[in-house]
Amino acid sequence: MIYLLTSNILQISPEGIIDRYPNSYNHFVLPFVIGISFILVYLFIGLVRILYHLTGEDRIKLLKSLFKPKTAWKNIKDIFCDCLLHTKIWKRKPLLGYMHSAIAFGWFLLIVVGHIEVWLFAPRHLSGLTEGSLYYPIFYRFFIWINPAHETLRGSVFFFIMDFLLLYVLSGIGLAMFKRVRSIALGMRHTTKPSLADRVALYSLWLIFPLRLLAEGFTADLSGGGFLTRPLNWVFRAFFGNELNFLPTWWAYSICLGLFFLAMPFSRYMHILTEPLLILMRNAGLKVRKPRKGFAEAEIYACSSCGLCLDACPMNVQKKNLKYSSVYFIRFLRRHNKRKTREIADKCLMCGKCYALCPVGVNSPAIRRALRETQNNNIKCDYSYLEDASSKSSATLAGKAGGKILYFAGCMSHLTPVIIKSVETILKASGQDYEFMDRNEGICCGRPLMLAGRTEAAQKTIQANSRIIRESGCTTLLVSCPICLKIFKEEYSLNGIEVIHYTQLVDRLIKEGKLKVSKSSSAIVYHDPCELGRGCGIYEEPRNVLSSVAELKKASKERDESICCGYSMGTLTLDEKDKAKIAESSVTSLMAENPDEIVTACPMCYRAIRSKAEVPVKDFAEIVCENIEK
Amino acid sequence: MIYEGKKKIWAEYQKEIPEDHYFYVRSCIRQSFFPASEATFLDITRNKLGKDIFETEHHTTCGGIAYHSDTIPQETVMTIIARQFALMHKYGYENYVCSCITSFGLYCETMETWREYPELQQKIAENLWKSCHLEFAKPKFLVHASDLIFKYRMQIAAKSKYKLVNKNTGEPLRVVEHIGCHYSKMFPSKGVGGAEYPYVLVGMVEAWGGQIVDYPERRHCCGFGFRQYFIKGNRGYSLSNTHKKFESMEPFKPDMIITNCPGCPYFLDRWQYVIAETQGKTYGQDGHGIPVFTYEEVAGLVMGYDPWDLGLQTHQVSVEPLLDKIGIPYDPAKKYLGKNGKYLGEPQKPQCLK
Amino acid sequence: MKNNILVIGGGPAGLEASAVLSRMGYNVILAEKEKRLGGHLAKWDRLFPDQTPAKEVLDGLLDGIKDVKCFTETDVNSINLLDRSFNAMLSNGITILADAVLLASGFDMFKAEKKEEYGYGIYDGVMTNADMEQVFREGKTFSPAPKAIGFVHCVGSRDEKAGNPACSKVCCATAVKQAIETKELYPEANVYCFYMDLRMFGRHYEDLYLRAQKAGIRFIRGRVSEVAETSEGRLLVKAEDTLSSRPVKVTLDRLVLMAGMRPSEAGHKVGRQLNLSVEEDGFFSSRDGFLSLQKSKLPGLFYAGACTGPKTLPDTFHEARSAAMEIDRYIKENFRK
Amino acid sequence: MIDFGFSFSPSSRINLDKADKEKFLSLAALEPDVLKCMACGSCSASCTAGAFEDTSVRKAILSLQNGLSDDAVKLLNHCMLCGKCTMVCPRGINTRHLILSIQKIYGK
Repeated sequence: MIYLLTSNILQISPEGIIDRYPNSYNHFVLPFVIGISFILVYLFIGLVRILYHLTGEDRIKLLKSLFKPKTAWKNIKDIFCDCLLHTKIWKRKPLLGYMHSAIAFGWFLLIVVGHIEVWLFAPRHLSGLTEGSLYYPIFYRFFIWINPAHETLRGSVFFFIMDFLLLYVLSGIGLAMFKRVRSIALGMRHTTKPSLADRVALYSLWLIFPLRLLAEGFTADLSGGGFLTRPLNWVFRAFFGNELNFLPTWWAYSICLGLFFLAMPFSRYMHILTEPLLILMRNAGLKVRKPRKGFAEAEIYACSSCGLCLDACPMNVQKKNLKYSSVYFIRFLRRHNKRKTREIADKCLMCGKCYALCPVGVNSPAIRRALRETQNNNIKCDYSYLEDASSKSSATLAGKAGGKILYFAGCMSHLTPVIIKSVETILKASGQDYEFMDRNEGICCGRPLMLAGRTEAAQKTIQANSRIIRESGCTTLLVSCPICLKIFKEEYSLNGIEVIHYTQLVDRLIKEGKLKVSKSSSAIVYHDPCELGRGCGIYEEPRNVLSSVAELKKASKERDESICCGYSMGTLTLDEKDKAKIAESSVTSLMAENPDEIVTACPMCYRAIRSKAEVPVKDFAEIVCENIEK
Repeated sequence: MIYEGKKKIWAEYQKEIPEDHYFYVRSCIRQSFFPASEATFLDITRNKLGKDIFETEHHTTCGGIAYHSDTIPQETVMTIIARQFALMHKYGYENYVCSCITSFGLYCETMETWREYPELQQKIAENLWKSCHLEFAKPKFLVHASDLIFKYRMQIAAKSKYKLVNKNTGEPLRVVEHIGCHYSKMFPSKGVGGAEYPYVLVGMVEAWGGQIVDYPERRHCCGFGFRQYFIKGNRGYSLSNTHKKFESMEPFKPDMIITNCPGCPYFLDRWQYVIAETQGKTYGQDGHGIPVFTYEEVAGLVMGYDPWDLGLQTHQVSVEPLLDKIGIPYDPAKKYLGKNGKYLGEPQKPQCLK
Repeated sequence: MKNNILVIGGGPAGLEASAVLSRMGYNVILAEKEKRLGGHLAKWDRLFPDQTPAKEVLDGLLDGIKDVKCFTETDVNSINLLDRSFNAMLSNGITILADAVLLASGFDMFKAEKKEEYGYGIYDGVMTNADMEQVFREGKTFSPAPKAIGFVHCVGSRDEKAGNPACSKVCCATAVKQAIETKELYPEANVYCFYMDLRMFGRHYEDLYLRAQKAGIRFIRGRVSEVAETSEGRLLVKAEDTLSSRPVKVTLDRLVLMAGMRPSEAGHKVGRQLNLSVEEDGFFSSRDGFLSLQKSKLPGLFYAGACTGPKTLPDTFHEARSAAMEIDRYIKENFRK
Repeated sequence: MIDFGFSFSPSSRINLDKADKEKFLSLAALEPDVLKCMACGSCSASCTAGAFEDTSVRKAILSLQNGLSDDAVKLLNHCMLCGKCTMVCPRGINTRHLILSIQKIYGK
């Protein structure tokens, strides 16, 4: 070591900062350089692949979005909030949010501030690869020697900042280690089982920062250090004397970094690098078209495998169903396991809770649907009869609904006549003029076909219904089934005809004073149907109305965390027993505050919850009807 | 197949058939379909067995074809039948034997109807008197001609020259029996052996040395069905019926078919030709068909009648291979000569059916 | 003095009633025409719905009649009502003066050969439910293993032409049970049940039905119309699949006819001597259909079991026990004042 | 061949001997529910597509058991997968997935 200090190649910089090595190189940087090179090449190839698999239209969309100021700003904001600060996790589970942001944001700042430090104190080393700009800023503390006599306040500030950031990251790592042992403390009942690559990357990641602390501690007397590294240096000195053999710790630090980068593409940590891309693509308005290529690939690699979806998934009320969770779905997709991905895709209820709660925003329901599409879209069927049916309906309705509300009950509402009857009563009581589109026979909205991946077939029913609706001359399409609502809003082009759910209509009628309701003393709880809440974002309107007709209690999980009733049309293979279990857990959540009645606003939820609840279950319209002031 | 089980059933369906003194009525269509059958019946019963079988040229159709084709009402057909019975009574007979199964079924149906509705019988008697001035009467015994041959089967066997046996192997011939639907399906007790396993033809075949073949579609109609055949557009149904029967009997490799109805032998015989010429399928050996006979023809054959005197040349399916099998001599040169020895002319050879 | 009670019929009803009566302290005399006690139960292998071995039930019954005088292979030659008691002469020469008589003459199985079109006694492969039970009981197997087996419900039941328009109540469950057992023995075989209506009314019966369905037994809603023999000696069975509204045919190796319940001939013989009235279906008529089910029009003569119509075994046991109670009440009211 | 102006009428009889058992077993392995149908007809009665065209899960299952797979596929050809039949089935048969599987296994 002394040799190094006294070697004749020492140079003195203006501030007394001296490069300790010729060419600023030491062999220990190799593992890191290999790792970082590998990941950069991998990233480049991956990016090209994803862009290649996008449709031309999507590529242009993406490109344009990058230059649209509004989207660009949103991109920056989202990347900052989601990738670095993890605000989504913060909101739900603060401790878990802190852990993630400590590691991500802390590390990000370490890199940024480290580069700034180099830029300020040794700018030469950022000028090109030959100057070691790939690794120099990472191992800055190794390569420099600072004459203590020349230490400046500016340098000390950086020493402090860097040590503080390191502490920040270390606190995150500490939490992460604790989480491995006791996940529930951080608010997670289930965590994912890590794969081999995950473990390698995970342990490397855990080691990187303690090793950095050690390494920088060893060199703190030469390179300077802050409140962490300098005392550490004194401690080492007290134990080992002057002969500090610090090279092995730098090797270890570099190896861990290298290992981490090498394992990264095969591990969950790929999400760190993919998530920004996902944000760009999502903000550009791209949709999943194929289950494994293009946008979906970005989604798949953006999954952090954090396992928050395990607790979110309503199926997981039974442990045996854990394997159907999104995180495993995506893992199997990454591994191209067709059999398992198909099985999982078919099982899913498509309730969307995993998507709603996903910190990265991986739209796995969309990927599942895309996968189902590959299986089911090409089934040959004959929907030619729909044209006839649609022209017949059009003929009977034509003009009649001019300027009025057109009520579409949908297939399922016909199994719950109480909904239809109550909706009609409300419409009449509030003096609304309306026509009933499917009183006798109707065409399915197409959402169940869509959910089953039969997109083309769905288009046929969409066309047929669109024609009836458009030709009826109505101004508003009223639906009582959230499943219908979702597809009417998303897939139909109805020339400006407003599509509303009856909860929205009732809310509006009350606000406009057209419908007067009185408040009963009954305590009720509202179940958010998946397609209405998470699907269409309608949470407030039903609550506004319900709190004016009864005392509204809370469920233990509600709004976007509401538990699916289990009878969603989304699932293709879930069996009756599993459905019943899910319905039970949904009811348990609803009964948290012991309400007198349960209210929901979906024909299927109504039937499902009714079959399991011990208190009366009412439809939204039904309870409104009961409380109309006469 | 448990033979004893069938015997038990046969024992339950015994029909009283008087030995002698019958009033005989012919079938409308048999004389043209199988011209020698009725003549053979009369020859065997009268001349060979010495029975009293009376026949009058004054009897008419029973009206069955028109009735089953929905062209005349039941009251009309009953009056026609009452006239037939009146003729029997007029000539001093009380046993009535008819050659036709349709007639037999209709007579049974009419008698049952009269029994159930005496006022209807009264009305028919009045009709009869008004239209023909004949006295209403009912036969004491009503039998079908095949019942009589069944009754005389042992006497015929005693006088037989040939047996229904393959002379080369000594094995009994495998015979499919086909009973006309109206023989016992409507009134099982009116048929010998009932409806499920009628014994009337089985008894003859057994008595004459043959072996009966039971095949799955043995109960099935030949396909005549009146309306099904008379209207060309419906004829496919008739053909399909026969086809189904042949497909079902084929694996049993029958040597011949014996029938007791006017329509059945005709359709079983002629449709084999149509099936062969449209489908290229034949059911007998070496591209031949399965020969189809009336019970009188079979009785005639075993008693040593000349095949051409029995009218076998009018069959569509050639009978020569079977005659060879039994060992009945025939003169091919005389096949197309009429009774008077004059050449009748030869039909065109089918393309497929040998 | 112990009162004499004559029980006619040693089937489940007679045995159970005798056991209860003898426990009550009566002197019970039981007459059974067959060589062995147990009636049809003794000829059965396993019972629906849970496949309890019939032998277990029978042994339980026989355990209860240790103090009963049993005469097997014994007919009631004559019986008449004296002043208050019945005088019965048995075929073994014994004369009995009984204060009460329990008629538990049960049922005869419908003679399947009467349904000529099914070919029982004509075709080798056609058998009845009782034959099938015997096969099971003796542990015999069909060889070669059948490829297809059919069960015909309602043979001689719900059939006016066969003289019985009524339902025999137990055949559906028996058919489904035997179908399951057959499928278990010959898993490769196609098993068909031809039914008109499935009357799975009892507890656990529906489970039995579902079990059969899951085992792959095919239920065809239609009555078999005719059976014929193919050239290989198999059975060609025809029916209508009424759910498809189309005729159906299938070749089977075995056809099991679910022969229904007919009134017992031996029971009728006793009934005629006492002038007991029978209803249109041929079974004895109770004094009324609700409160006096076990009573006949004669004081002192009681009914139990299938002599008053088709019954399941549990029904029969209920009747036997309630008949014993009725008899006890009758004796106490009339003989012990 | 001679044209007589008439020909065979097709038989309407179902021949169970000719039903494709293997294929049905493979369906039953995938969809054990197919064996549970008790032909109550609720599915057909509530069918949305059935209001317009002959559509019936009950009849389709029966047709498959009878070896008439073309009929079965035809009977499901107009299905919109709306799920009403699943909702009303008393035996809890997952009719929607069953329909998809039948269409995949037996469809052309």
